[in-house]
Amino acid sequence: MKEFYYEVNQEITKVTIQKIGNHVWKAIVNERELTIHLDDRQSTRLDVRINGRGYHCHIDTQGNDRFISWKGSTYALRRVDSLASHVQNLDNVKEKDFEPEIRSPMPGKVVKIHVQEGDIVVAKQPLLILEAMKMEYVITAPKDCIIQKILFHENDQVDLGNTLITLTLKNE
Amino acid sequence: MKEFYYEVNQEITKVTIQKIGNHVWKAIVNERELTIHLDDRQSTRLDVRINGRGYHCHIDTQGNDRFISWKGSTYALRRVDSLASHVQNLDNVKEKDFEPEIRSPMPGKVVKIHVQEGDIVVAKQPLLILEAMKMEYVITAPKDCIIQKILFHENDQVDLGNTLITLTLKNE
Amino acid sequence: MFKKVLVANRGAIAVRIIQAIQELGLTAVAIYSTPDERSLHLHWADETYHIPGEVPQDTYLNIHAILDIAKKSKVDAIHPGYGFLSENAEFAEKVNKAGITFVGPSPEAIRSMGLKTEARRIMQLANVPIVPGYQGEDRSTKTLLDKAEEIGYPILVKASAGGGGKGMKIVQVPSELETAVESAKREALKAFGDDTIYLEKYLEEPRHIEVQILGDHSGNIIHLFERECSIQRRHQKILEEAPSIFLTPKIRENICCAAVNAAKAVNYVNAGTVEFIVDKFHNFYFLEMNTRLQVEHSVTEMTTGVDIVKLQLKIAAGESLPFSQNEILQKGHSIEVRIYAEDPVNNFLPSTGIIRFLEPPIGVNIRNDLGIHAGVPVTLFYDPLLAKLTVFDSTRTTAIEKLKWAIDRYGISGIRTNIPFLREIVNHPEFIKGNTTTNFIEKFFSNWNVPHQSIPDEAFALAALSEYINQEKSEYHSSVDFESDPFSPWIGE
Amino acid sequence: MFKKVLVANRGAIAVRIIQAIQELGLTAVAIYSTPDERSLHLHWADETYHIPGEVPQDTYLNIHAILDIAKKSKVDAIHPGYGFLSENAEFAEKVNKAGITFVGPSPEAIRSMGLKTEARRIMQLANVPIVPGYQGEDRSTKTLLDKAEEIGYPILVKASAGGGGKGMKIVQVPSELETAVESAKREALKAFGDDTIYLEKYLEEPRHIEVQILGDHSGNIIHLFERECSIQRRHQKILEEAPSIFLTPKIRENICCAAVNAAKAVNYVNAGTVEFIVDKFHNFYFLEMNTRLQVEHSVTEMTTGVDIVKLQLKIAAGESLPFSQNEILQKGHSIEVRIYAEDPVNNFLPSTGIIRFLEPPIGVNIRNDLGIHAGVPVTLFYDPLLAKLTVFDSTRTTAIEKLKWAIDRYGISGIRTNIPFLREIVNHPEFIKGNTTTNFIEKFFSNWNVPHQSIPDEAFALAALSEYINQEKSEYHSSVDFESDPFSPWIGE
Repeated sequence: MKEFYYEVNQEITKVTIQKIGNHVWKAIVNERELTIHLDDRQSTRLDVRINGRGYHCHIDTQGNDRFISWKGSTYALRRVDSLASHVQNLDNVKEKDFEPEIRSPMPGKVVKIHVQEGDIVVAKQPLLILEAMKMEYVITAPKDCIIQKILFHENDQVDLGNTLITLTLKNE
Repeated sequence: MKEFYYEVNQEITKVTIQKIGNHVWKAIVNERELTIHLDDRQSTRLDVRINGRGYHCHIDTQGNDRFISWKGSTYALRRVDSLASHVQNLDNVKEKDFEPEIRSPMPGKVVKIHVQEGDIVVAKQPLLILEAMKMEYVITAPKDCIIQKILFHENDQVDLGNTLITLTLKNE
Repeated sequence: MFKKVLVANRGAIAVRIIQAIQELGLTAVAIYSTPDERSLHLHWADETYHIPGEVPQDTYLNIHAILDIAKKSKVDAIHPGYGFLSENAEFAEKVNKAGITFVGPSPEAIRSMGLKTEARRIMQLANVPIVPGYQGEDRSTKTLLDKAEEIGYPILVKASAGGGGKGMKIVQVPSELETAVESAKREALKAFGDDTIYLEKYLEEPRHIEVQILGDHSGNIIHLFERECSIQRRHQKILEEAPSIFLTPKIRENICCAAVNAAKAVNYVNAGTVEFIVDKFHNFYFLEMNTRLQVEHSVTEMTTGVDIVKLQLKIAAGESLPFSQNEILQKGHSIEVRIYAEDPVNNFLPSTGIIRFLEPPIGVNIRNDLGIHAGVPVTLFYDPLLAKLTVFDSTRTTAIEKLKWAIDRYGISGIRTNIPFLREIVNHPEFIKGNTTTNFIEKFFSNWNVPHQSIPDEAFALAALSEYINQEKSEYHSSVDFESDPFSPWIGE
Repeated sequence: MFKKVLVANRGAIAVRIIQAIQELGLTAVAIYSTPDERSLHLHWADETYHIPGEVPQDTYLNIHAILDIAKKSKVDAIHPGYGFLSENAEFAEKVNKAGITFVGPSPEAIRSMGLKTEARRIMQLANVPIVPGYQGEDRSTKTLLDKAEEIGYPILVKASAGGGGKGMKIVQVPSELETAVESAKREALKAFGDDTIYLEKYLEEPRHIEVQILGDHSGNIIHLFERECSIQRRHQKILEEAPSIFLTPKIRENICCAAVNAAKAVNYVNAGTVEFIVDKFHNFYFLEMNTRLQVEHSVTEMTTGVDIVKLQLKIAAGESLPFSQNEILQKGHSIEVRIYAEDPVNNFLPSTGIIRFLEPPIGVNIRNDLGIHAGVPVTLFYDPLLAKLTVFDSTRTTAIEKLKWAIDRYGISGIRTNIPFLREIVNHPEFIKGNTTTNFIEKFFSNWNVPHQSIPDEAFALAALSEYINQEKSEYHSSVDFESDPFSPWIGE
């Protein structure tokens, strides 16, 4: 008997799963009991029967993300360690309404930097322009603030999540 | 360096293959050199670059049969141990022009037996009728011969290759 | 409109009907036999019900079990597809009596057209020409021999309830008649639960041309033009096309008009097909009426733009035909080939196994009707039809170009199929010329063998790469009893 | 006819053109950049040539390298697809000079239509109505501010060489003009190698309606009716349909006639598109002419039955159009949606990764144009368009039904796509009513967030099953360093 937890839209769902035979499992989700026969597993594809009925599914694992393709739709779940740890994470996020750094929302190239370290900028003011797949994306100031550090130069490549600029609130 | 042999239409092709790097092999087929980069392998699917060019292939192994799907077409090869062993096999087959038993050419059901043990039958005479996928298939005598043993009854299920009837040549 | 529809079928046609039901926003209910537990139609259906058993008699022909499921799942309608119970008047009647709509014609129309003898009588009254034959009730060997003599050999022995080539035998000489009758009866009993047979003149060098009919409950009957289905192997259709290049505009008009008259003679409602045999002088004879959807409906859909299955559901729900005859145009050219689980290397015997991979050709104006998926077992219990491949283009020549391209890019493994045979047909000069009579296969492929395929070096290299990796793998893991369980989920790759 | 044709493109359009070349029995030659080593177009081509490099300037825009390959591989013709060099007159000229046929119009037609300013002048002479704007050569900030004031805000800044929304910016107030011009120039330079821009009146609540044109070398020019492409996000088309439900038969005739006149004004040869803006009073204005194939050509192919790409090749080879205008009928309704590698959860930013699996919907009258395959990496170097999904049905209502079905069954993983956004669009009541102006997305989706998806219990259970198996597997193999090499071929499963 094992337990797994998944987060979707900040709600946690618990799944209890138990091996009850050769290639047969029993899972309990939302108080519903599902008997799963695993007929075949080929790469991302799982051929199963759930409560007797056949499905050809795909499961793609990327870090803690799970992409489940079932009956044509792909569902994105996020595996979390337990109910408690996740809720704590969410709380952490909620407490912060100002991030002191701007992270790159995508991989791409810095094509233009409009500001310099020390500049005072107003909310929504364009700070820099990123380019990816031939389209430009403008990164703007989240609030009125002061530019502390700019970590890249024009024409630098950045990855998703790289800190681009650090800031402090103007009224701090 | 390894060597593999494949038979297609009774011709043998030798392949020499050598690992020359991390996920890179060099194969020699028909005096042609192919450098293969293996990018990914998922179940039956192989993503490779052959001499630099990408292909999404499938390889299905069933016993000694190899079904290679490459650029949309599926090719059937048969792996053999070596050039010599196979040629010998072929010779064995050629020597026999009368098989003393009739084997089932498919899995199916015996729906009708027209003959009895001891019967003398002429070439092409219907001996029994097999049924599969709602169609009937008539099994006929290969030559003028005498029925020795009938190994199934009407309504029996048979598998591919099961001996159905043993025979002797009439003039033996 | 209905809320919930049960599909009393399996395979590609069940998948196709489920799509139509779901597009209309309705709930699709599937049934399945035990060997079909992993079949593709279950994957797509909204609700599924198991009918334990293997053979059709216990499952997809099991009227009692199907009606039970229909009542339990509270469906409004049942679509029978083709084959199985689609032309079973008793089933249609029982469905209607249970207060459920049968998606098809009335039981009376099914009955009168389903009995080929009765159908011929009705057509004679409606002045639709028929092929000489014998449909008498005295089916003693002596009488059949006498009647066959009267009609003149060769003779065709056909199942009254039949269709799809099952229970159909050609007899060239009197001595073969009795065996042929016996075999036809057995096949007919298995396939349709009825062993009634009849005799018919076998026309030499004929073409099989059929007309798609649609009728609604307001009495409107229209046609969607013809299909030519002459290319058959052992009376099993292999390749169908629309339009027939053999018909002149005038003959096309006449044959379509005769088909509408035939349908009107039985007040036909829903989709049906009037089949004709056309001789080389353009004389056409009524052959039979199929009171159901047909496998080859896709070529009509591609040339007319009409979705026949969605219309079947709408008509069954009481809607009128949304267009009149003159709004229906036949445009371009469409060809369908049937992918069968038959091994052409092994005399077209059935091939079974688990589909290992499936990558049908994807491209412009290429339609795939699939009854299979990677991982699905193909068993011996049902029809060997796995899938259909249909193409469309503006002319027959360009449609053939496209079909060749598509056949050459049909990736499938795990079982043997007739694809190498289909490739040879569409490349045959007589097919390209349009010399497609019903004895096309006998004439041009009687001693046919699968041609030697030229294998690219890359295929050999890939096979060797695969051996290399597998050997390395087994050496690497030699200390672990890694592959002792062939069904172990982690050695699936 | 040619023997060998080079496709100077990548992605779904390269795959589609390769199919057309191969159907005609010709050899298809592909080129590829370094990040595209594993791309799908290589898989299908007959011959492939590598152009080392990543960014378009070094690869798919590298005229010198492409011409070298064309000569080395001895091709008769080059098909440029759309984007990249498809509207580059210099390229067309150099191709022709090398004795190779450019599959497209003359360099002169490309040049005059490609320069939007010149195009507007020609249209004015041909009495085709145009939108007010400024195309002068004095592009100083002061002049542009003055001209913008004359035309009246809002103003559109557009790249002269542009297309596809690249280098296009809306300016609401004078203070935004300079930044917008600068940004448009940068984008234009990147995308087209030319940073010339111009100004245009921005019409509010307009529709984008375009007419497909085909011309041959004998001077025949016909149209294949219109497409409506109003639904755009940041000037990037998302959903296109044919016919436009907004046009009356009379306006359709007028707009198609204007398009033919526009094409005749430049002696247009091969496939092209005349784009119009249509206001709510059915006034239409010439916007630009695209002298190439367009992404959305599939909806025209489905409603007319014409294979535009095969015809492009035939026309380029000197064949005349095989039909006259009155043989072209617009039948039924077709809708295309574009599948982009954009994450709607993350403000539609580009998503990259390796496609892990791909199972596009297969069904009746559903067309997939795919530029991807399981195993193919999606990089940041090129356009985020991965694939197109096109449906056909007899009416707009039933086509929308089918499109909903198909979008709900689009299986893809490995990267994020705009599929959740497409689903919301086709389910939006204003889309269903046909209120599709070019500000549809701004109006109805300005504060849109991906809706919370209801997840079936089965998906959770399958995820848990997968964890269970993986844990068991790693326990089982704990003694072997089984997964130390993430690229080890035998842990691919």
